Amino acid sequence: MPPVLRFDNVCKQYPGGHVALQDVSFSVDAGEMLFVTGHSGAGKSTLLKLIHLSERPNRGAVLFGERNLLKVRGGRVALHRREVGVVFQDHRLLADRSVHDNIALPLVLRGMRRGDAARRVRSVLERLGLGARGNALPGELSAGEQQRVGIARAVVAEPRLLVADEPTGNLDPTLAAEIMDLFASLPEQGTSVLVASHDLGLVKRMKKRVLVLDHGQLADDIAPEDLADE
Amino acid sequence: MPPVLRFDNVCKQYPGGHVALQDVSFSVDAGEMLFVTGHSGAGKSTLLKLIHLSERPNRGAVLFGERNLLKVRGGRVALHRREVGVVFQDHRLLADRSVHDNIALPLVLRGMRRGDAARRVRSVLERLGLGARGNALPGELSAGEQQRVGIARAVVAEPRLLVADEPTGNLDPTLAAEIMDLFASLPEQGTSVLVASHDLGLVKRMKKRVLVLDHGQLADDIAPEDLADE
Amino acid sequence: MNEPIARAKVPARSRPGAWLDHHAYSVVASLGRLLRRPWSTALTVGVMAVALALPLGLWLVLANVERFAGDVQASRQLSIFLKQDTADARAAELAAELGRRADIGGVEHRSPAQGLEELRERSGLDEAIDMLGENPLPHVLIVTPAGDEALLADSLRTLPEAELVQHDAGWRQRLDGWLRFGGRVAWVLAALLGLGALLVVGNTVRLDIQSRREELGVLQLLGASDGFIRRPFLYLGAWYGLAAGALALGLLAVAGAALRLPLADLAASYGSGFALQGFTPRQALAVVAGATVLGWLGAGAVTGHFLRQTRPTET
Amino acid sequence: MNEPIARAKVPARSRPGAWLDHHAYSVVASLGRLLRRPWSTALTVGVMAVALALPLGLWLVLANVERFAGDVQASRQLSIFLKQDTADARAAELAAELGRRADIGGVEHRSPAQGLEELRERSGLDEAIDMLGENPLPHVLIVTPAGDEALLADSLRTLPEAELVQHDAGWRQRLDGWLRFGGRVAWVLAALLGLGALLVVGNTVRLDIQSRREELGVLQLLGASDGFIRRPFLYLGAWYGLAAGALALGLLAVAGAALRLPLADLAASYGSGFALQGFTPRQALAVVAGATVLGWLGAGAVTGHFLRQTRPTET
Ligand SMILES: Nc1ncnc2c1ncn2[C@@H]1O[C@H](COP(=O)(O)OP(=O)(O)OP(=O)(O)O)[C@@H](O)[C@H]1O
Ligand SMILES: Nc1ncnc2c1ncn2[C@@H]1O[C@H](COP(=O)(O)OP(=O)(O)OP(=O)(O)O)[C@@H](O)[C@H]1O
Ligand SMILES: [Mg+2]
Ligand SMILES: [Mg+2]
Repeated sequence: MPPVLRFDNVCKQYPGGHVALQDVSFSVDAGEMLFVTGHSGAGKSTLLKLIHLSERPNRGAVLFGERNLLKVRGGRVALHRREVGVVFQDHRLLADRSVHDNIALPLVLRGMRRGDAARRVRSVLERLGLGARGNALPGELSAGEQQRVGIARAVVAEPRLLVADEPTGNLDPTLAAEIMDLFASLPEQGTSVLVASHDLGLVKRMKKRVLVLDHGQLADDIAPEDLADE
Repeated sequence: MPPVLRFDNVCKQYPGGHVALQDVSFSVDAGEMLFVTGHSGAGKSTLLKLIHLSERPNRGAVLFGERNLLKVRGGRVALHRREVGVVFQDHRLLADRSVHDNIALPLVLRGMRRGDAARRVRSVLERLGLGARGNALPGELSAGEQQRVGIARAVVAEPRLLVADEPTGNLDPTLAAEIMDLFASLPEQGTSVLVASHDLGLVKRMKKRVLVLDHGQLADDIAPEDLADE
Repeated sequence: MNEPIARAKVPARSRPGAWLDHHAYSVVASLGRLLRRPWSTALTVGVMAVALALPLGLWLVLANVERFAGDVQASRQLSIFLKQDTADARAAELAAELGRRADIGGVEHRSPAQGLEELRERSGLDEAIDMLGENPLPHVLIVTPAGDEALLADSLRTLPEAELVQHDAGWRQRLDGWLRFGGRVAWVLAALLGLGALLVVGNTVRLDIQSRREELGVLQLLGASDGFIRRPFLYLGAWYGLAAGALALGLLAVAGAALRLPLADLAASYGSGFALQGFTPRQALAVVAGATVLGWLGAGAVTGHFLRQTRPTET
Repeated sequence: MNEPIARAKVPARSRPGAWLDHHAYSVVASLGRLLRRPWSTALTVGVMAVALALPLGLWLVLANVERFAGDVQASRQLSIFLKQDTADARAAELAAELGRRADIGGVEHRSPAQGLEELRERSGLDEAIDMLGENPLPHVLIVTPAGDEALLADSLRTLPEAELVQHDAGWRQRLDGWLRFGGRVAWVLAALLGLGALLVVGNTVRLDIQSRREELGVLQLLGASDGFIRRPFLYLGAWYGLAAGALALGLLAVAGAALRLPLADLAASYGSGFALQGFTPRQALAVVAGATVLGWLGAGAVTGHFLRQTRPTET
């Protein structure tokens, strides 16, 4: 099976001149789950943004399956984004739609019938411990609850790839562990998972492959079996 | 010396009917640093919001020094807020002003001369490892950098009380520890510090008093010396 | 917490019905958004309605003036001054003869006495005219042409009894001056007002979009197509236009009511039964439909601009 | 990472100079904000300018019409028709006598020949009049009153040579009808346009604030006073108003230029040298100042509304 995702010598320099990624290469197999860690400003979010086309690399190639993301332009950007579920570091919920409608969005965008979508949204809400908050507006939730809504929205449509940027930054350790278990169960459904996180304790506990970024460079690519040695 | 802050049987119920705080009582001495922890949705942010008057309690009293916050209305709300430094869980930076101008805001609001303010802002930026990013816009920073800007803005004017809501949620462990050290140094200058955080590891390491919220109730009030026993 | 999420399979692409669903949803949702903020909606619709009402009102005024001028034009007549020595009986006979001609719509015979009376009124020299010893005026036949005016005038000039066939040239020149002036004023105003209406519609939708920039950005990140993002705004613009068009008609009706009385007075002083005419139901419908389309197009243009702007990845 | 932060002591309250500083800062910052978004600024200013130009233009038109009517009014004259048997020499003598009276501004003597000429022109009955055997018209003295018109008329009626002293009542009635109608139209339009200008200013600033809601909320949370938050918007509104006022004057100047020619033609056909008059420099200044104040007030009202709305803690 070809890799789901491949970075080939990717460089990203922001307009201001700041180099956020330098010669980054790696690949992610179908059904794999892995972490990206690194200090604040190391380039984790930038790496994820290249995958869902919020940013474009200055050099190198990003391949999603057979698809070269450099060549995805215009209307096909939207189609690509529907295949990638994203948990944003700053949640990005629609303030004037209910929790339920926020989570249903990816399904609506894919043209799912309202009834089917509602049933699926309710099941995800239950699973994330938000069953009672479906009709609330995002502004009426605690930060951790908002983060979980963002996670629900990213997973609800069973994307080919899930990229999650610091998905547990606002969650207490128990909830964080539960979310990680949820992510770890996604590969069974055929979803590959890429999680950026600072929470080294959590990362180590999960025993998955870890990419370590340092000032934009890929400093380490640790296999699960080597993790205990670190 | 009277306490800087006192909660007396405070109850907070949101308009939707959700009870976020129930009969919470505690007091904070001048020059004290303490933590508030609890699960996601326990009411930590709500508690902090009552202190800087983003919300009002339904019952009970919040006292800031001699001042009963129930009686602070109209134009005096702004004056009160200038005495409390706040790190918001969602940063709340002004998107169209530079990092430097964001941090200078509390000083400008207090009528400090631009030159004095600029010098002070630069010193804080250095201290938080953002020396090179003063002219960037918040949107050009990583999430952790934004969080540090929020912290800089909260401490720059040496408020009587600093309330920080999950100030290390987007920071790597090394940075988080540095920020905590910074907070721990503030009481020497006469600033009391109240930090809401999920990061139990960090909280334990700091050896400070800890308030534990559970579904809006004050479940525990742990003195530093008892912390090791937990 | 460990049941599987999946139930219904998520389709890769939209099913055909989804497109229609989203249109229906957008119609209702955009209306809901307007009604949830009644004051700001009223403000926006008010601005648009005034901008629409002004050019429309101007158009109505011009249409009425033209109709009025048309009346006057149609009743423009030829005067045949008969030779001084024409007998009263012959004049009446000639009037009857001419009345039977196909190229003549009607003939009015004005005797010298009647002519003097009219002159008295038109010139305002009543008592001066009373001092005239004898009536110096000839018989006049006032002919309403049925066909071409100039041809008829030529043919009438060949009548042996005709001393003179006359058009009222000075009067015509003066009316033409006023109409030219009115037309120029109308164009200047229409240009200003058309510009105003355009600016208002565009600006309103632009600011509306600007205050929802973030929401649109999120939708784009989730993979919403341009059409999906644009749709609610198109309907929003259409609703604005619809409401503004209807309100503009209402404003014009009120303005018309306020003008009816003084205009009737004025018309009466000219001995005319002229009455202000508003829009026909068909025209009113066209106005509302036009305003709706205008709102839709304005929203489309501005949303398109936004969509082009927020594609930073297209470098 | 462990040097102390403190250097200059932070004052508890603003020093007095800070207030002035912030005003100066707001003036510049708000201008900068406008210039950084030139297109949207142009759009907003354009809308406001059109809304201002229309009532101002109307005002100008009315002022000009009034001035024109005033001209006509002032030249309204009394006609003294002398008795048929008055000799030419006596008529001329009487004209000279009257010309010396204090209550008479001027006297024009029109002989029967001249009168016939005029009648010819006014009635358009040229050739019919040529057929008159002899001139039946009397001498006419056309008197321009220097004081009260009615009193003078009474005194002139006592002249032994006067057959008749006459006002042109029908003509006056007709002009009054037009002026009444014009006044009514003007009021209806001014009401519509005033409403429009108000709505545009309010709506523009409202939407501007709405798109910066979040920013204002953050400032409030940091302890900014209402004045501090309102200030940049007040100056923003003032800048909008200033630019819109200037642009409105420009639009009116262009409109005036477009109307100058046809209006001169029209005036010439009445034998008048009447020319359109624009604003005096003082009036132009007042317009711009007024627009600036309007922008300031509109911004103040809307910002005040926002500030009241976002104090959820005031329950
Ligand atoms: N739009 C931008 N313009 C300029 N520089 C940027 C931009 N976005 C990010 N950067 C810079 O690129 C670097 C990497 O940013 P990135 O957001 O990828 O870091 P990160 O690893 O996600 O950090 P964090 O853990 O704090 O979220 C940072 O130094 C940041 O300042
Ligand atoms: N504006 C609001 N309206 C209604 N309910 C609210 C509102 N704000 C918060 N809540 C509810 O009150 C409870 C406490 O919220 P709060 O933000 O204080 O939690 P928290 O302890 O800060 O959680 P987190 O760690 O996730 O930030 C939550 O269940 C939340 O849903
Ligand atoms: Mg990041
Ligand atoms: Mg919170």
